[in-house]
Amino acid sequence: MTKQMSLKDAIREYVHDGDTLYASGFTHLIPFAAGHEIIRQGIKDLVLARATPDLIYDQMVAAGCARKVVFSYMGNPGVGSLRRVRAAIEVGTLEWEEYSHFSMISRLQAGANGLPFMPMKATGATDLADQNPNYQKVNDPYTGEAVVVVPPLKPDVAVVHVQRADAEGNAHVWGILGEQRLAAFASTRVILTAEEIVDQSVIRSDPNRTLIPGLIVDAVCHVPFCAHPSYTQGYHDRDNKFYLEWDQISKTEERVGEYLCEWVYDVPDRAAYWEKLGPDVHERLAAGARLSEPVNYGDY
Amino acid sequence: MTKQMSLKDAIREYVHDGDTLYASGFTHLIPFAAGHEIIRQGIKDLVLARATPDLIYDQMVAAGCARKVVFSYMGNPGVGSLRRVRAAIEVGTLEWEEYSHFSMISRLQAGANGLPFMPMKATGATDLADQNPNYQKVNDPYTGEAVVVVPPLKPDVAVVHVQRADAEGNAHVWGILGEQRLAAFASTRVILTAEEIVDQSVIRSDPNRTLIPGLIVDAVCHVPFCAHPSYTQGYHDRDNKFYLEWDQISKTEERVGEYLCEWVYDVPDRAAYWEKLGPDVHERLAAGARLSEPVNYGDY
Amino acid sequence: MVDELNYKPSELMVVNAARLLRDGDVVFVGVGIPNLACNLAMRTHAPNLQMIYEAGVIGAQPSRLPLSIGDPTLVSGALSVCSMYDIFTLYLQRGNVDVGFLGGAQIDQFGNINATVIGDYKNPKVRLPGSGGSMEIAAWANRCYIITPHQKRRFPARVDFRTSIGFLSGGDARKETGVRGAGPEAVVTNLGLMQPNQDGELILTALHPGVSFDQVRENTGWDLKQSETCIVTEPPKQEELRILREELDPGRIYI
Amino acid sequence: MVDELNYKPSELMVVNAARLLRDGDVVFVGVGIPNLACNLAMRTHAPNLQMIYEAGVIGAQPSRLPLSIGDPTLVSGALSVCSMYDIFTLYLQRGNVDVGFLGGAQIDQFGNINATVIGDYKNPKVRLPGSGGSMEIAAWANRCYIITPHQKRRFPARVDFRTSIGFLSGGDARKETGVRGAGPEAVVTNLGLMQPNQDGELILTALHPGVSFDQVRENTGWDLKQSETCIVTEPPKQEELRILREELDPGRIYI
Repeated sequence: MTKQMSLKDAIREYVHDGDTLYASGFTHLIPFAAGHEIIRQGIKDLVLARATPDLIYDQMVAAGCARKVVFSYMGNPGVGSLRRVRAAIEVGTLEWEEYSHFSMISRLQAGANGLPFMPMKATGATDLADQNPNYQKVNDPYTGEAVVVVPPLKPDVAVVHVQRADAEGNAHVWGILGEQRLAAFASTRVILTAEEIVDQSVIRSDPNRTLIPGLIVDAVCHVPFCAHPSYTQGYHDRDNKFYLEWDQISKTEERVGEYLCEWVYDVPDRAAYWEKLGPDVHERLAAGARLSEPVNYGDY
Repeated sequence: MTKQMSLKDAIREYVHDGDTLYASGFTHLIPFAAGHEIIRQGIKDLVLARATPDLIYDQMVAAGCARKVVFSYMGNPGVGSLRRVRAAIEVGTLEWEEYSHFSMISRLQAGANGLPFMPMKATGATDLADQNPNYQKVNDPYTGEAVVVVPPLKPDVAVVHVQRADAEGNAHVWGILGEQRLAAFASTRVILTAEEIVDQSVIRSDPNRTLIPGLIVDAVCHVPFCAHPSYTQGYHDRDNKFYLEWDQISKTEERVGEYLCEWVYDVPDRAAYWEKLGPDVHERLAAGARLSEPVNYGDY
Repeated sequence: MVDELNYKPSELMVVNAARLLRDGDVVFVGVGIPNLACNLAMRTHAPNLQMIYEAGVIGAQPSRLPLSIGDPTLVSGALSVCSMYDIFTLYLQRGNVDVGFLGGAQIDQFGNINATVIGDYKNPKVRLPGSGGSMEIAAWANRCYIITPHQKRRFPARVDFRTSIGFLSGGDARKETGVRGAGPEAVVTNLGLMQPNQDGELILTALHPGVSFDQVRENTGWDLKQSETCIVTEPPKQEELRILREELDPGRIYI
Repeated sequence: MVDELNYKPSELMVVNAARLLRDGDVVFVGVGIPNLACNLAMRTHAPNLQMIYEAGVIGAQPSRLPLSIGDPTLVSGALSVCSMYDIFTLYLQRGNVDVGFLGGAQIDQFGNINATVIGDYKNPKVRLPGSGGSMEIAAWANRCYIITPHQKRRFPARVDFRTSIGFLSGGDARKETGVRGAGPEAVVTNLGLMQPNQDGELILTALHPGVSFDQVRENTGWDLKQSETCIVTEPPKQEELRILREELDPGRIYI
């Protein structure tokens, strides 16, 4: 049963004002096209959860989509500060809830696995736990020691970008996996964006590569180059140049406003955005070929 | 740094009397050759842990290698009873420690992940927990409810069969994954048996397929057909006929003794065992070809 | 041509189990009879049924009938394969499974199942295989079905050991444990169907054609009640039997 | 030819950090200076060093210097890639990591690090990026190294916020928390090396050539002590500088 639809329709149907959203991807596969569509549709009061808010949430916060961020590392990776989120926190216009990477991902693990909480080994660093009441302790029945736990995170909706999927949402993912799979299983609704929509026979040729099954997916959207300026392993490179440029753009609200007008509001969809980037960028970000050796599943 | 050695040397060096052993594989990839080598070397007093003891532990128990079994389903899959383990339990000559599948695997998950314990959702079935003090409860700090937990399982040694590995122990695994990866990470020592030893470039062509990294592996043994009568996806089929035959053989100690003489003690290694099975069996178990579609990692 | 009046008890059970499945159900399934029931449902009224195997396989397209739950034919051409921990957590514990199938040596008046031991646990008279995944399936699948021949020794008033949960001692006992699933919805036997009443007690809700209530009572270990709305099941249809015999189990391994 | 008397502070830090690494170490590493130190060690005295990236990459063979920790060049040709939960559990929490690298806006007298906030947490004066993985790396790697320029504002007596653990307030305080790793083993700066004494207090254990103890004291926010066995580090060797400049960072991005 096909679940294919446009990204515009998927966002309209599955992302609502006030939702907790997890747009997943650790550096890799960040679904910028979905973020831009959410900005265009003027969705408000979102709780934006991501281990690394990255530029996608910096832009969504600047555009006024967010009520709160939930994160574990608020930086522009390899560059420096995430200026719009940081400014909003410093002036007090944005709520925030903060974790370490591992406790953030443990919350997703608990959410995806259906567990009441996840325990963690002691880290000895208690200042953050003192500020965030979601950190709790239970008594280890085997040793008598106190063990830190975090509660499940179950976002209302996840957006997950993948390399290839069939029309039912069975998806092959490779490269850096981050929290792709956990975000999908933890969330109530799942929007899948895919670089390629392939025949189901391609998926079935390598079932161990299917990290996200169609049965948990609500919408499948064909969105090539969805991840730019992040990247999709094997399809296009990370636009490091833009990550450096954003550090300049994001210094003032004015320049961010101009950026959003030119690259989000005045652009109908990702195809137009990619076209607008132009052939030089396309060429600079081309991925080249480096294929995996096939494996034999056997004909039984 | 190569870790390649013969299976005989690996068992001699890394499996000791009294060890807790986890010979992993859920129906698939069960390392029978390692079990047979342990029997030949007369190793004693082992604690044999496996979700499904399967024929491999039935044979090892019959050969006198075991002091105790730790399991969650003690059957001959698809056939019926696991007669030697069952008989030893019924007459009281074998200790046992029992779990459900999920609590057994949760113990491995805790062991592999370095966690003090793993919580589980309530099952309402308490008779087994009443018999096994490893089931404990903690108080959920978020709801106030009691949550069942199990402690980590950290075997002394794991034997894990894989399809292909390099000489350092970086291994590609596909097909049914069972508890392969958890058993390796949970254990102090890891013996890897591989259907094929390949050049490291094959492993590096598809890093997402590497479920076990060489850095946790102690010995790499090239043992084609290691898993018979279990199977190796893409290399040979499961010998269902033998699983049915074992149901007959295992009815009496005498017939088991004859089997062990002919197929274990009088056979020097797996190559000789496979040879002895003969061309008809080889042909019956041939896998045929059904290759995965490659993926592009990109040349960055 | 298939003779629809001439069917075996196993065929009768498969057909009636298949009819209980709904289109779109996600089913956690083992080999044998439940597997046949799912495949029959998919080929008749439930084309969108999705099967998940305990071994970690989703959307299998087996080209032969597997002997074991971990057969390689389940993997080649499947939609997805994952680890054992993943299948129990991401699918079952998370609440992504609609239907589970259960079996065991004993099923009692309240649908509790014993697959562990006859006699005392520490000094077993007959040691059975144990829980496997049934402890979790019984608790976490939205609903469960049990398919088993109707024999008095299989249906005692109380099981020797509760491997997996039905309705415990009845009433709200199951609900009070906090388990997520709704519990056994039906027991399909060669004589008819038993289903829980409001108190969680299994009562007779359907007889197969030609079977009398007394016949069922004689083969049940408790004082079996009959539903006021007890029906007679529709006999297996020609098309159902044809699919079963010609497509699903031509070698007659399970039927 | 490389002029070994003429090196930059960044090169000095990389070379001295590399020398602390041991052959066979499994290192949890980020991009930038730590990455260069590992690669330099691999090309000199530690050919069997193994690098793990927080992004889930083991045994990377990057063909270019990555800007971010999640660059695609780290993946193509790597030995293994796994999820974020896996890298933090199977590797770090399980105890498979020998060395972690740490950084932050403030490092105090006992090696505690602040990467979270300057000022009050609820009303931040300067909001920093936060922990990322450093809370766990500091606690679970067998030993840790910190590489940072030597400036008074970076080395206060107490940090405003303890993002990750050093030796807390010293003595047995770290041990009593039950964390598995041994804590910071050295802070490598452009002036010298500080290492914890038995009480967990960072003291000066090495000066780089041409640097005086007073110069270091002036750039440290607490009353810095000097080890009785304080040495002068060997200047970067020609071969070390050549590898750094010609092989590892020819574009001079980090050095």
